[in-house]
Amino acid sequence: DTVKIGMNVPLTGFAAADGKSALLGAELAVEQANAEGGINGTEIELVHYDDQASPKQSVPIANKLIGQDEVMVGISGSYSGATRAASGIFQSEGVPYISAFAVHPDITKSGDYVFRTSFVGEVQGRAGAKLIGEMLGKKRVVVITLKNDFGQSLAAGFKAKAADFGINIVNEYEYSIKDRQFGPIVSKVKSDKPDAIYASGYFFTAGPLVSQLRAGGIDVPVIGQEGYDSEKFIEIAGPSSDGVLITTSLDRDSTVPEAKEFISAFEVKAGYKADMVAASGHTAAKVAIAAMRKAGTTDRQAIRDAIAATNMVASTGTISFNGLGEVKKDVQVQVVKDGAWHHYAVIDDQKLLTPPVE
Amino acid sequence: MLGLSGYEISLITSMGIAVIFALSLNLITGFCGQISLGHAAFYGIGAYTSAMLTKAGMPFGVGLLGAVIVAGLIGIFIGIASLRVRHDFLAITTMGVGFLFIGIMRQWDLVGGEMGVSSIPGSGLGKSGFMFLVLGFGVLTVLFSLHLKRSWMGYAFDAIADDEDTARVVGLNVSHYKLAAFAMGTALAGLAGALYAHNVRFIDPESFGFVESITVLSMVVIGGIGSVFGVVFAAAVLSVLPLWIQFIDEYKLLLYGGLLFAMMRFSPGGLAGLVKQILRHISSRKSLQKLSGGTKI
Amino acid sequence: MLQLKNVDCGYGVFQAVHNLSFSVEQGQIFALLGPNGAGKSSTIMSIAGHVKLFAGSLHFDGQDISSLLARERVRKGIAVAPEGRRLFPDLTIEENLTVGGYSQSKVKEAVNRDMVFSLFPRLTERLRQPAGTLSGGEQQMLAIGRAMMAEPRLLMIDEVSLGLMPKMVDVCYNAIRHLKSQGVTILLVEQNTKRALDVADQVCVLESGNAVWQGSADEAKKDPDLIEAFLGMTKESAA
Amino acid sequence: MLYVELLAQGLVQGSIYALVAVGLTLVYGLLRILHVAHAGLFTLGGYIGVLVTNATGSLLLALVVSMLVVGLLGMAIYRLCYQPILDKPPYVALIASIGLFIAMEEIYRIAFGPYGISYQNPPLQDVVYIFGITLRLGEVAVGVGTLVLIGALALFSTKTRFGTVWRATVTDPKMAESFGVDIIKVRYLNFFIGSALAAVAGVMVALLNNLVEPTMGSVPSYKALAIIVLGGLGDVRGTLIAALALGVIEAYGTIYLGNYLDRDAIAFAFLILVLMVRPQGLLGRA
Amino acid sequence: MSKLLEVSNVRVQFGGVVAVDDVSFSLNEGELLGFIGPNGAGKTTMMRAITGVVTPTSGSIVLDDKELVGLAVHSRVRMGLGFSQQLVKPFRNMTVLENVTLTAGSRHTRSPLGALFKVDRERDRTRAKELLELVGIVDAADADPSNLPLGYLKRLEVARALALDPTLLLLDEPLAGLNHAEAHKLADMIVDLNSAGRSIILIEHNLGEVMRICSRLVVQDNGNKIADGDPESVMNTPAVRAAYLGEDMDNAAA
Ligand SMILES: Nc1ncnc2c1ncn2[C@@H]1O[C@H](COP(=O)(O)OP(=O)(O)OP(=O)(O)O)[C@@H](O)[C@H]1O
Ligand SMILES: Nc1ncnc2c1ncn2[C@@H]1O[C@H](COP(=O)(O)OP(=O)(O)OP(=O)(O)O)[C@@H](O)[C@H]1O
Ligand SMILES: CC(C)C[C@H](N)C(=O)O
Ligand SMILES: [Mg+2]
Ligand SMILES: [Mg+2]
Repeated sequence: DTVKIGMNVPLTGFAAADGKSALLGAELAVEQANAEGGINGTEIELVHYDDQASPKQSVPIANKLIGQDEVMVGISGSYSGATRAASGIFQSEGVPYISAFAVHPDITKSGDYVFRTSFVGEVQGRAGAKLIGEMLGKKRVVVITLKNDFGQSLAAGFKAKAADFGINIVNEYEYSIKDRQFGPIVSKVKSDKPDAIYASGYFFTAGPLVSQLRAGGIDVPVIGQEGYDSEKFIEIAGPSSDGVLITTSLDRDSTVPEAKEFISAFEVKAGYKADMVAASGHTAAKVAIAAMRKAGTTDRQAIRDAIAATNMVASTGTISFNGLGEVKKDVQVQVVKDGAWHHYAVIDDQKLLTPPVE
Repeated sequence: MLGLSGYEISLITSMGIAVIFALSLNLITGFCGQISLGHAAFYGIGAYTSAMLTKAGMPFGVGLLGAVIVAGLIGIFIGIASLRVRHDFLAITTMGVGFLFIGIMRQWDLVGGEMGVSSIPGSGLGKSGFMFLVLGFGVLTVLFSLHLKRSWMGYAFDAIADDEDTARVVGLNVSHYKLAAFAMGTALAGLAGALYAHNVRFIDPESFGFVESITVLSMVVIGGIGSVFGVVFAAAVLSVLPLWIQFIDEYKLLLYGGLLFAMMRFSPGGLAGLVKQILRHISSRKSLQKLSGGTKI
Repeated sequence: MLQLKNVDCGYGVFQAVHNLSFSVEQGQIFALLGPNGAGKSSTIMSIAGHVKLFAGSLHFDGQDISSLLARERVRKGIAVAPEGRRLFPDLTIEENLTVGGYSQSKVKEAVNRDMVFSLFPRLTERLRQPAGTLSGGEQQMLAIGRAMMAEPRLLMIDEVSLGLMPKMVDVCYNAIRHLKSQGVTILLVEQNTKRALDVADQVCVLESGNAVWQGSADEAKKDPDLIEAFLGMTKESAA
Repeated sequence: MLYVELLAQGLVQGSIYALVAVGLTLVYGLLRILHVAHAGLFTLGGYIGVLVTNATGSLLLALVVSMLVVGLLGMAIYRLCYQPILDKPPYVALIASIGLFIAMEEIYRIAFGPYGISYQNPPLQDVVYIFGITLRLGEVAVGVGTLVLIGALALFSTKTRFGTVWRATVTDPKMAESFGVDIIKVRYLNFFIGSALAAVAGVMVALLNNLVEPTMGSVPSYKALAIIVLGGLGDVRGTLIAALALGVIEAYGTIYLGNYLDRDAIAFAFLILVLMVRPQGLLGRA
Repeated sequence: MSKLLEVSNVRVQFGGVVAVDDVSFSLNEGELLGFIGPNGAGKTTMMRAITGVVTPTSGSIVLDDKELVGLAVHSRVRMGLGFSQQLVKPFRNMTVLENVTLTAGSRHTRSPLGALFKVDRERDRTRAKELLELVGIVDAADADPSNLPLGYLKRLEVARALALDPTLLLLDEPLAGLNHAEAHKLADMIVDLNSAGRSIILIEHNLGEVMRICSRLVVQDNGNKIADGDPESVMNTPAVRAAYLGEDMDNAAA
C-alpha cells in the first residue's frame, strides 16, 4: 500500500519544458523521501497527469486525482490558469493543494486548503525595485513587461515600490509571450537612455530580448526574475547574458545543505542543471511530504494544518506560510558570471517581502 | 448519485459542454457553409458575460440568458461585417476576430485583463445537478439541430453552402440566412461558454484562443461537417480524449495530432462520412445503373 | 490512324460506353452523333486520357496508347476542345493559348498563335481579358483555338457549334475544313446533325453507350430510319 | 531617426514573414489548401540550421542542407498527405494539416527536447551601421535575401511560360495535363521551392533569436495565413507586400499601440480593416 | 396589352469594355421575345443586368411599374423573375429533384425565421416532379447533377427557374447542347408555357427554333440594339444578316 501525492503538470504543448523540470523535481523529492522510509514506513507514490497547462484539462484531472486516485495532497507543477481552476476543486473537496510555481494571485484565495511555495509576482516585483533602486542605485528605469499574469503582477509590485527607492520609470513596454523579435522595442529603448532595464519574461523570451538589447548597443544593467532562471537563458543569450541579474528562489552557490544536495542530485537524475522550476517542484513535494509525516495520519484536515504550520528548510530556502497560504521566504539575487548563474545577494527585508494576506 | 464518481461527472459535464459548443459551430460551418476559425471568441463572450453577471450578484439563470443574448448580438454584428468576405477570406477574417477578442480581453481591466476572472459562482445545483442541466441543454441543442436540418431553413442553408450566387438567383436572401446562422450559432456558443465558466469557475483570455477555435472546428470536421450525430460523437470523444490517453504521457499531443490528420487523410467525410459511405455503397449503385440504361427522347 | 477496339469506359463503377469499336483514317473528319447522355463526350475524353478505360484498346498511329497519360497523348499529337470548354478561367486569353501551346516549341507557339488569331480575330481584341469573363461564344472560340495551339494531328472537338451564332458556326466549320486540308484528322461531336453530316467523312451514332450505326456520312444522309430514329431530324431537314 | 529605425525593424520582420508565407501562397495558389503544416517545416528548417552549423561551423552548408531536407520533406508531405485528399472540400485538408502540424511540433519536442536549441557561436551577429541605423548582419541578410528570392519567384511565375502553366494547373489540373503539363512535377517543384524558402526563414529566425523551439512555428502557422489572405491569396507579389506591410505595422504598433493591444491583435485588426475595404485582399482580383 | 418590362438606356461597362451600350426595349405581358445577336454582343450581360447579377452603369429597368435597378438579386426573383443561366449551375450537393423542390417551395424560404418553422416538402416535391416531367428529365430525378450530361443540366436549370412560378422567365440558351429532337421538344414546351400566360425572354443561337416560336425579336450587336420587330422583317434587315447570319442560309431553317 502507498500514500499518494497527486500532481498536475504540463508535459505536452507550449509549457512542456517547465512541466518536465517541475515533475523531475517533485519525483526527486519523493525518491529521496522513500529512501528515508517514506511516510512512517509507507511508500509514497507520485500520481501525475498532463494538463497541457489548460484549465479545461486541470479540472477533470483534479477530480480524478481526488476521486479516483484518492491522493492525500495535490501539488501543481503547472501554470496559473490550470492551477487556479484546479485549486477550486481541491478546496471544495477538502484536499490540500500546493502550487509550486504558478504566480496568479487568486490561487491561494481559493481557500484555506491551498498553498503556494513560490513568490507571488508582486513580492518579487518589490524585490526588483529594491535591487535596482537601492542596491544598484539606478534611477532611470525602463520597464519591459511580459503581457500575462506573471509579467503583469511583477510590474504591479515593481511600480508600487519604485518611488520608494527613488526610481523614475521613464517608459514602459509590453510584449506577448509569443514574441521573440524585439527590434522595435530595442530601437525605442535606446532613445529612452535608461540607467537600467527591468524586464519580465521567461528564459525563452528573455534570452532573445537580452541578446537583442545588447546587439542594439544598450549596455545598461538588465534585471529579470525567476522566469529567466534556467541554464537555457545563458545558452540563448550567449555572452550578452553576462552580468544579467535576477530575483529568484534558488541560490546556485548556496551553502545550505538542502540546496546543495538538491542541485547535485537533480543534475544526476535529470541530466541537466537544476533551475528554479525544478527546485520549486522539489520544494512543493517536500512540503507535502513533511506535512504528511508530521500529521501521521491520512486525515486531510490534519495534513492541511501541518502544511499551514510548516517551518522547514528546502532547496528554495526556509519555508513558512502566512494566513493566506502564501510562502514567506527570502529572495535570492543571482547574476550571470562566466556563463553560469551565481550568488549576488539575498534580499531578506521581511517587511518589503510580506506576501498579501487576502 | 447514479454511482458516478466526481471524476466521471466532470468528464460527462465537459463532454456535454463540448457537444453544445461543437453543434453551435456546426450550425454556421456545417449547415450554412461559412467556415469560422474564431468561434471560440463567442464561447468566451458567453463565459465572460455570465461570469461577470453572476459575480455581480445576478442569479445563475440570468447569467446564462445574458450570455446567450450578448454572444448572439455580437455574433450578428460580426456577421454583418463578415458578409463582405467569402470562403477562405471569411475563414481568416473570423480568425482575426478571435485574435482581436483575446487582445481586447487581455487589456480590459474591468474583466480582469490578463488575470482573468476567478471565483465564478457555481450553478447552485451541485455537481450532478449541473451535469444534468448541461445534458439537458445538450439534448435540446441536438433536437434543434435535427429540426433545423429538416426544415426549409436547413434546405436553404444547403443551397447557400453549395453556391451563394446561385442561391441568390433562386430567390434566397443569402445575407439574411447567413446572419441567421451566425446569430443562432454564436448565441449557442455563448450558452456553451457560460456553462464552461460555471463549470471551471476560472476563465482567462487564453482559454478562448485560436487553439480552442481549432479544436472545436476539428470536432465538427471529424464528426462529419453538417452531420448532427457525427459531430455529437466527435465532440464527446475529442473533448475527453486527452484525459483518456493520459497513460501515454508525453506522447499525448502527438497521438492527438496524428489522429486528426489520419482521420482526414483516410476518412475525409469524418465519422458521418464513414457510416454513409458504407450505407451508400449498397443502395446507390442501383440509381446509377438505372440511368445508364440510356434515355431516348 | 486512330483505332478503338472493344472499348468499355466510364466513371468509378459506372460504365458509360460499351464495347465500342471504330477507326478513323488519317485526314478524315469523323463525327460522333447521338442523343444526350449517349456517351459521346465520354468516348472523346477516354481517347484524351481522362475517362477510365475499363476494357478494350486505343491505338494511335498503330501504337497502343491505352496506358499513356493524358500529357503523353498530347505529345503524340492528340488535342481536345472538351465539353463545357474547360478554359482556365483566371488566365487571360493570351495565357490560355500559351498553355495550349505548352507542348510545342516557342517558335511554333508563335506561328500557331497567329493562325488561331487569323481564324478568330475576335480573340485578339481581348488578349488580357480573363477567360472566365468571356461571352459564351468567345469561350468556345478560345477552347478551339487553345486546342489548335497544340498543333495536333488528331483534333477532337466536343459540341462544335454549341453556343455559337450561325455566322460563327460557319467560321468554325471553315476552320475545320481548312485544318483537314492541312492533313489534320478531326473527331467531332455535334448536335447539329446536318452540319456534321455535311462536313464529315465517316459517322458513328451512339445511343445509351452503344454504337447503333456506323458508316459514311453519305450513307447516313440517305438512311431515313437512322436519321429519324437516332438523330431526331425529320427527313426533309436532313435532305 | 527612431521612425526610420522602426521601419527597418519592421521590414526585417516582414521579410521573415514573407519567406514563410510565400510557400503557403504557392501551395494555396496551386492546390487551394491552407497548408498550416508549412509552419512545421519552417521550424524543422531552424533545427537543421542550428544542428548543422554547430556540427560543421558553416552557416552556408547549414542553409543548403536545411533547404534540401525541408524541401524534400515538403514534397513528401504533398505526396503522402495532400494528394490523396485533393478532391475533398478544402477544410478537410486544413484539419489534416493542423493535425500534422501539432504532431510535428510534438515530434520536435520529443526528438530535440522541450527547451529548444541554440547556436554555439551564432554567426552574422556583427553590427553594421547603415545611414545611422544599427542592424545586425543577420538582419541585413534577411532583408536582402528575401527581396532577391521572392522577386525572382514573382518574375518567374508571371513572366515565364512555365509560370503561366503553373497557374493553369490551379483551376483545372486535368485540362492542363491535356496540354502536356506534368502536374505532378509542377506540384513537387512547388512544394520543394515553398518548403525550401520556409527552411531559409527558419535558419534565419534561429539566427536572429538564437533559439529554435518546438513551438517556433506556432505564430507563423496562423500569421502566414493572414498574410496570404491579405495579399490576395495565391499572389506572390501580394504576399510580399502584405508581409512587409504587416511587419512595419507591427513594428510601429508594438511601440505606439503595444499598451493597448498585443501584437497579434494589432496585426489582425489591420487585416480586418483591409478586408472590409478590399474583401479580395490587397492584390486579389474581385 | 400592358407593358411588363421596360428597359431604358441601359449601359454596362467592365473596365474598358462596354458590353451593353445604351439599350432600350420593352416586353409586353404574355409575349415570347427572342433576344438574339452575335457572340459577345452583350445578351447575357443584359440578362444579368435585369436579374441584378451585374449593375448597369446607367439606365433603368422597370418590371411591373417597379424599378429594379438597385434591388438585390433575390428581391427581383421574389418580384417574379425566373432565370435560367447560360452556364449551368446546379446545386451539386443535392439531387436533381431536390434542386427543383427548393425553388418550388420558394414561398417557404422568403424569410429565415419562417423557413425555420416549415418542414413538410411533400407538396413541393410533387410539383418539382411534374416540372422535371415537363422538361423531360424525370428519369434523372434522383441523380447527382455532377454525373449528368450537359443536356440534362440545361433542362434542370429551366425546371428550377420554372418552379419559381415567375411572371417573367429569362432563358439564356436553353437549347444549346440538345439535338434537334430534344431542342424541338423543349421549344414546344416553351411555347406551351407562353400560351399558358407566362412572359418569356429567350436568348438563343438556334435560329430555327427561335424563328419558329418567337413572336418578336430584339437583336443586339456589339452592345447596341440593331433591330426590334417581328421575326420575318428583323431577319430581312441587312445589318442583322451581316452581323449574324452565316453564308449558309439554310441554317435558319435547320
Ligand atoms: N463524371 C461522371 N460521373 C459519372 N457518370 C457520368 C459522368 N459524366 C458523364 N456520366 C454519365 O455517362 C453517360 C454518358 O455521358 P456523356 O457525357 O458521355 O454523354 P454525351 O453523349 O456526351 O451527352 P451530351 O450530348 O449531353 O453531352 C451519361 O449517362 C452520364 O450520366
Ligand atoms: N466581367 C467582365 N469583364 C470584362 N469583359 C466582360 C465581362 N463580362 C463580359 N464581358 C464582355 O462583354 C461582352 C458581352 O458578353 P456577353 O456574355 O453578354 O455576350 P453574349 O451576347 O451573351 O454572347 P454569347 O452569345 O457568346 O453568349 C463580351 O465581349 C465579353 O467578353
Ligand atoms: C516558469 C515560471 C517562471 C512560471 C511563472 N511563475 C508563471 O506562472 O507564469
Ligand atoms: Mg457530351
Ligand atoms: Mg451569352
